[in-house]
Amino acid sequence: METFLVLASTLCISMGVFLGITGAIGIFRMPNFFARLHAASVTDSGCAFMLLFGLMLQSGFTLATIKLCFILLFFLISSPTAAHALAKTALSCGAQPTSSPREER
Amino acid sequence: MNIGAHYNYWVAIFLMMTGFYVVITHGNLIKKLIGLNLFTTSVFILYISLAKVKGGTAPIIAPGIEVYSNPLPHVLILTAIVVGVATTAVGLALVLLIYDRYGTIEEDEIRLKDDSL
Amino acid sequence: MNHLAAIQVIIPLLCAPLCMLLRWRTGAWLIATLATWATFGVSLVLARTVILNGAITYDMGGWPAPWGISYHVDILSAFVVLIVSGVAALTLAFAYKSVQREIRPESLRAFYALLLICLAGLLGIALTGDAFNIYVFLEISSLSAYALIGMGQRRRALRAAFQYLIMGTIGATFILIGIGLLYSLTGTLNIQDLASRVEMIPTSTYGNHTLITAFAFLTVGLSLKLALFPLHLWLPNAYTYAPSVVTIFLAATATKVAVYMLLRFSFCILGQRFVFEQLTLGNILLLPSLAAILVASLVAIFQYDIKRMLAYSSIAQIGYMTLGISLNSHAGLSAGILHMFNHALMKGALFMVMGAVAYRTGSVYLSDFRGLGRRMPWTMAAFVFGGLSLMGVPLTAGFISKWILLQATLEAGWWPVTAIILLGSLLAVIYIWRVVETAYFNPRHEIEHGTEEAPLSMLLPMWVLIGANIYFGIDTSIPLHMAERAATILMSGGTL
Amino acid sequence: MELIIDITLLTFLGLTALAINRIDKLFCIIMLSGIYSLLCASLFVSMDAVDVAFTEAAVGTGIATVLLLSTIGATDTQQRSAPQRPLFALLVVCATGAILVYGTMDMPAFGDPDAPIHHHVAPRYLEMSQQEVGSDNIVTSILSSYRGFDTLGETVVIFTAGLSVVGLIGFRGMQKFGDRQRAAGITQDDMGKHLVLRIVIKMFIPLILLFALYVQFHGDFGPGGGFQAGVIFASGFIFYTLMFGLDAAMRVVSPRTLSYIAALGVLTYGGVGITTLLMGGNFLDYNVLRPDPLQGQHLGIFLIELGVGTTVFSIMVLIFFAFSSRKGLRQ
Repeated sequence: METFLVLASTLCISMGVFLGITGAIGIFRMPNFFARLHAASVTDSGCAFMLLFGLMLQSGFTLATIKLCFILLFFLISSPTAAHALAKTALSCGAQPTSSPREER
Repeated sequence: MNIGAHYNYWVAIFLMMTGFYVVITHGNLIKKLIGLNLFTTSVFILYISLAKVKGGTAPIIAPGIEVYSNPLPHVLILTAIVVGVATTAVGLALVLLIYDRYGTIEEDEIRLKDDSL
Repeated sequence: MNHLAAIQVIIPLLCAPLCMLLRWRTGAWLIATLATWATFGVSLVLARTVILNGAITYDMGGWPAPWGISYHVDILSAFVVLIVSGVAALTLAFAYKSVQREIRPESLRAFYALLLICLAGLLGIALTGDAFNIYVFLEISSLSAYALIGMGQRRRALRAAFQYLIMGTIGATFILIGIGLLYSLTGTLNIQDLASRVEMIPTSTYGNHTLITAFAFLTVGLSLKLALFPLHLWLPNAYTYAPSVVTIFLAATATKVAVYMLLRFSFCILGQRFVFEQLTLGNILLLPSLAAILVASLVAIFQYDIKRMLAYSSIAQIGYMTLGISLNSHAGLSAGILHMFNHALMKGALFMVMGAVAYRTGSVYLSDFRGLGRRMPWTMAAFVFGGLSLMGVPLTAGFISKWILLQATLEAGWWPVTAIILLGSLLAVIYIWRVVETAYFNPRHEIEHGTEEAPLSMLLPMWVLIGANIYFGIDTSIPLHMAERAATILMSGGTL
Repeated sequence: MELIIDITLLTFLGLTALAINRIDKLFCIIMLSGIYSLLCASLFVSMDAVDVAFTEAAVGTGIATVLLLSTIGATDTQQRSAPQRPLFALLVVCATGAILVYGTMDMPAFGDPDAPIHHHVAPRYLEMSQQEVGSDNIVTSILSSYRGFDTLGETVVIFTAGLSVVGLIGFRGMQKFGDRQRAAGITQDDMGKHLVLRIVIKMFIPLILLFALYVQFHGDFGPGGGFQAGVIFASGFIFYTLMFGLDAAMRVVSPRTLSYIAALGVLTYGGVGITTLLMGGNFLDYNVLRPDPLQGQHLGIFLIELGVGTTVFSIMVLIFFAFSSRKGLRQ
């Protein structure tokens, strides 16, 4: 059981780190605003989720896990909202979600 | 005297000096204030570095822990952070009013407008 | 009785929020005035106690010295507190009409509250025996000073306040670095404890690097705060464009408290021997002081805004104080400390004249003074007496401190310095004379309005200060006695 | 491991600082300064200063960024002048830095347990504070009891900042905003149109306020206290203002009321001090508040933290109101 938990948590954390790094690369390399926003929200939700879940597995049934749970819940609600607000504002400011490469930066 | 023992202080000094440079050279009032923030925040790093004890933990008493970091600099810096944000707030209020009365927040343009009177 | 040291600071500190709670605007002035007079009363009792019974130590929160913050009131602190609270009391009496004219009515309560907080900050610096507490109160007083200056009527006031904010915060941060380095060496923040532990620091042949750096940062930071010559750039603008009342208060107190901090840090913490023999503070201060006396006086001669002229003269006068310190002798130090007192008297009076003139004419350019000798006889007479004191004419307070300073320089055998002091006084004669000449011998071309003397509430505090200038020029025993005893304490490292 | 984290954070800090120097878009600079504060906070955690980290995160990343953003919203978003006298400045900065590096030569090594600062004053706090003050968090005991007078000063500093803003901008300047908006035909901020945002923020505000209360009353046992709680509570209000507009927020609590609350907060703190004076102790000596000194300490700390919290909350909201009321003044 113990080894399984450690293994699972390592897996989760590595996954989170991977998502984080790809998200960061995405922010730099993606062609337009909406694509970059997509990369950022991958970091925001996926990466954070994986990291926190991994940490929760490690800390067991303690107060820390409950606190992590709250943080996770907060993240799950706030980061999509932030992404939504950004996208909507961009749209209303006239940015068009196209797939054409490299418009304005 | 070895390099490893002081690197933390040196980086803090580097950061301080970057902030100081921003304050001195840049004419934009908001950027000046941000530079000032940078400067003071880096001094906080210096203070907190002083407080660290190798192998210590945060100064909250818990069973089974022997070594704590020094809490006194933490207290001092808490106060200093508050002072910092208060200064920033007053500075920004002045910037707002300066923009109101001069129509710009660039130091040299403000000087020009004053001299032309 | 033993709580006096704490009460001294608490009165203005807690009356400030009270000002904000009132809806009645005159009430704010009333509270502020009562608070400052109460503070002044307490400071008198405090000074008397300290003179008779020696230094007082008061532990805040009941925690003994190196663990808690303790107030340590020796005769130097009591002297500075007396200056600050006395000036504050007179300024507040003067303020009522002037503030009504110069400050927007909706900001009145905030204005008085800020003035009280600034006063509390300055008092706290003078009384506290804890290095970090000095920083906190320094920031309280500076922060309120920035806002007070920014409340001036002209838009340049905002620029001056912002400039002061940047330079003041840099200075304060330098002081913070200095205190941090001292703390890292000794592990304590209490000034007396610091002094005893600094002595024990093992020093190599070049001295302790950290200690020297701490000293350097404290000196530069404090020089910024006290507007020592090359670092004075914030002062002329700040004093010129601030509301009259703020200029009176700050010019008479703020720089003095900065000088006090310099004395406290260099004599009481680092020790006179270390600072003067190893680090040659005397030589470091000498040149800027002399430059301040000469250059600032010269610049003052060419100013047309009289408030600005007096601001430059303040820089020169600060030069006299630091010159006294740089002599590293008992006489020089006493002269410097006494000059803090005398300068507060004369600059307070002179800036009150500026306030009264601004109240009547709207501005204080040289041209506004034409014919004022006849139109505002009492005000201009006060200017003449204050000016005499500034020049250092016998029978005025300014004479005493300059005389002692001259004697001290002769004692040290520094002939050229003596000459420069005299030259500085001569320059003061010139710039004061310009105003006097305009006021009395340069009649106004327009129709004379007869007398439009400043209101009594302004004249009274002004003349109290002028009276003090003359009284302490004739019978100088009390301040001189205090200054000399303070100098003795400082020379012995603050242990008495 | 700690070393790697430390070095990584310090490198990031250095890069951020350099970027702030180079970039001339104020919006980017403000974001970077927020990032800088967050990095600082992480560094503080790695150096065991959790309370400081908490405060830095709440203040540097939260309040300071919000204030800076509302300032550029009302002024200019682009730096337009080139650096002035860069060579002279570089000289000054290098000289200052060199002196400081010289000063570190005789400083104890980083993390050295034998450094003098760990052996003179600090041990008493570590060993005795639980018996003398009774709180697990030593930082809280020092902050509110041993050095309680400094904290009174800190509260006054915040109060001063609020007063300065009131004195400079004025209540009327803040309240005119609503009229101006109505005159311009704007009934609500643009943000109000976001349905998702509205719902989520409505959901979050009570939670934020609850969290602030937790931080306020939990300061004895963990990181936190009046200052952090006040900032978080204020951020709840700032959220509300962003969503429903300044006008609506000022109807909830008017700037004048806020200034009263702030004054009462400072007076609460000072009042505790006066009470101890009247009860025969020194200023802020909580031992005399109750027959049992420990209970007295507890009561005293509770009250002053409350004072700090209310002052900080009201002043932060007040400053935010004042700043955002300037927005659109020129349009």
